[in-house]
Amino acid sequence: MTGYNFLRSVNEATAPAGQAEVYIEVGALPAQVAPLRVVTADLAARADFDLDAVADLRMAVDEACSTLATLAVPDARMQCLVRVDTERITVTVRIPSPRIAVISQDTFGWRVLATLADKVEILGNDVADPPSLGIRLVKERQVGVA
Amino acid sequence: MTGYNFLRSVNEATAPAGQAEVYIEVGALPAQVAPLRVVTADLAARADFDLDAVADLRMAVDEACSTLATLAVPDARMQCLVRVDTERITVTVRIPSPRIAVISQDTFGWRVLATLADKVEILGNDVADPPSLGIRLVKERQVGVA
Amino acid sequence: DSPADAPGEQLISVSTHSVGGTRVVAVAGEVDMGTTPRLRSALQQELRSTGSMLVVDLSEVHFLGSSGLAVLVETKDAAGERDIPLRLVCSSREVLRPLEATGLTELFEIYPDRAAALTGS
Amino acid sequence: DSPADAPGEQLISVSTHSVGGTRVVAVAGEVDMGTTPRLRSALQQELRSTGSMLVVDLSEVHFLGSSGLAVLVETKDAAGERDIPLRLVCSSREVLRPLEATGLTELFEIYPDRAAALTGS
Ligand SMILES: Nc1ncnc2c1ncn2[C@@H]1O[C@H](COP(=O)(O)OP(=O)(O)O)[C@@H](O)[C@H]1O
Ligand SMILES: Nc1ncnc2c1ncn2[C@@H]1O[C@H](COP(=O)(O)OP(=O)(O)O)[C@@H](O)[C@H]1O
Repeated sequence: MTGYNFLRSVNEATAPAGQAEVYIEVGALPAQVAPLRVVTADLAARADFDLDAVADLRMAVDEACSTLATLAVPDARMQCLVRVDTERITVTVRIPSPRIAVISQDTFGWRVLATLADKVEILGNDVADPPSLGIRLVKERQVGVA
Repeated sequence: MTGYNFLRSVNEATAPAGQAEVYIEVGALPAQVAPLRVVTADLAARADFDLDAVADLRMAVDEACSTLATLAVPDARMQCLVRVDTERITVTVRIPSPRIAVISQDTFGWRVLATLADKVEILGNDVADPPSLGIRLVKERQVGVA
Repeated sequence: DSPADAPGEQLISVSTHSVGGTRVVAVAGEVDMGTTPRLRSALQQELRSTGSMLVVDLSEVHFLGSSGLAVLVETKDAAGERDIPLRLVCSSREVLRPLEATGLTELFEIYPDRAAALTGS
Repeated sequence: DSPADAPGEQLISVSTHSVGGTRVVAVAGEVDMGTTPRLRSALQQELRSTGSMLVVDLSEVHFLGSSGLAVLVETKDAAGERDIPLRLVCSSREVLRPLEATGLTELFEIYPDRAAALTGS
């Protein structure tokens, strides 16, 4: 049904209690990444993250996806793993990528991403085989925030 | 009043004309299948299906997912492919399944599914290896319906 | 709002109270196969404990799947056996469309808001 | 509604009209990297053709990403150079939160509805 999954093996051991994982894959085009932010925001709302945190996460995921989409080779697919834990949501987005692709971090968009997520990490394209480039972001549950 | 109604892709050159595919995978549990209906309904709305068609598709997908979730072995993942064409949306949902699993078609839920989708098909577990059981449903764009 | 017990879960809330002699069950969230058991047990409990009219307010329901429709039909049947009038409150497409698409609209007394359901007007 | 040319696309609609001497640009839908170019060109065109106040009504925007925020900042700068007052209309969390989270709220004159933006009250 799908190409290789370079995020994790599909039939990994069950998610422990208090944890859910959703994997989603779309065309790596700015016009096709919307379902990734929709799913992530929906999962955050279900996990009862507060409304501002849901909005921030939606924007951060859009930023990560849009950034990678502009670096993708034609016909590439974008792979996204959303992991919901009790205390945080972790989103990992990847594209297959030529080794030379570089994510610009001195942009307005990257500053927005770094502001809205509690943690952002670039997953380099010099380790994976086939080469892939990714962004992992973490949004913590805002405990005690109205 | 000047209206620019912009409904076209930025990168349509790289997208297969009039077609998009989204793949999504969740835990095969009744409590975890919601993202599948959310994504499908969102895609239908973006593809400008009318509001009743979107609601029908959301319900049909939920029915297919819920039916399969109750037949899944523990720890199974549910795989879903949503294909958006100009004239229809096709949703294929599968679970890994023991060969003995049978989908009951004499239930209220199956009648609902058959009513809401324009076409429903069972994908048998006697052909795939490893064995899997699935449901494919099609919703046609309701042309000319208000 | 209370936090979800487990992440990735569907959310539903069912609250009940009395208005005059009428029991009102207000449902909010998504009624699918994962959440239907909670709605079923709440409605069964109401039917056991009341002798008067039952109003099920679905105004805040954002999704209604076939399992939820089936519970409404069961509730209608059980209420009918005990001569308890049952009224539904719903105005959103998310609820009206499932009832309509499955031909169940005729089976129920449907009101657009709770005040109308309570007075039967 | 007109059908989408290609499925799976983000939707945006931009319409413009005059109210008195003021140009109003009303945006509806989702402003992300896929749809931002259309918003940018519409706003650039408005700035070229008007000398009076510009109101950008974002009441019907359901998503505003960083590329959309950047266009609003560009528009503010370009309007400033030409001494054209720029006012935004927004009231939803989907628009206010991105402006707030990125510290841009201070940069703009923001009004809760179009009437308030037109009268500046
Ligand atoms: N801006 C970037 N664009 C593309 N790849 C990058 C970028 N920054 C780092 N990487 C890659 O990401 C991986 C992690 O890089 P590293 O420098 O260890 O990050 P950190 O300093 O955050 O630990 C490496 O494979 C590196 O090549
Ligand atoms: N109710 C069911 N439950 C599980 N598998 C089914 C069911 N009905 C059909 N199948 C399987 O689906 C596949 C297609 O079956 P088939 O009888 O050819 O369907 P159709 O009659 O729609 O062509 C076969 O592998 C069959 O074993």
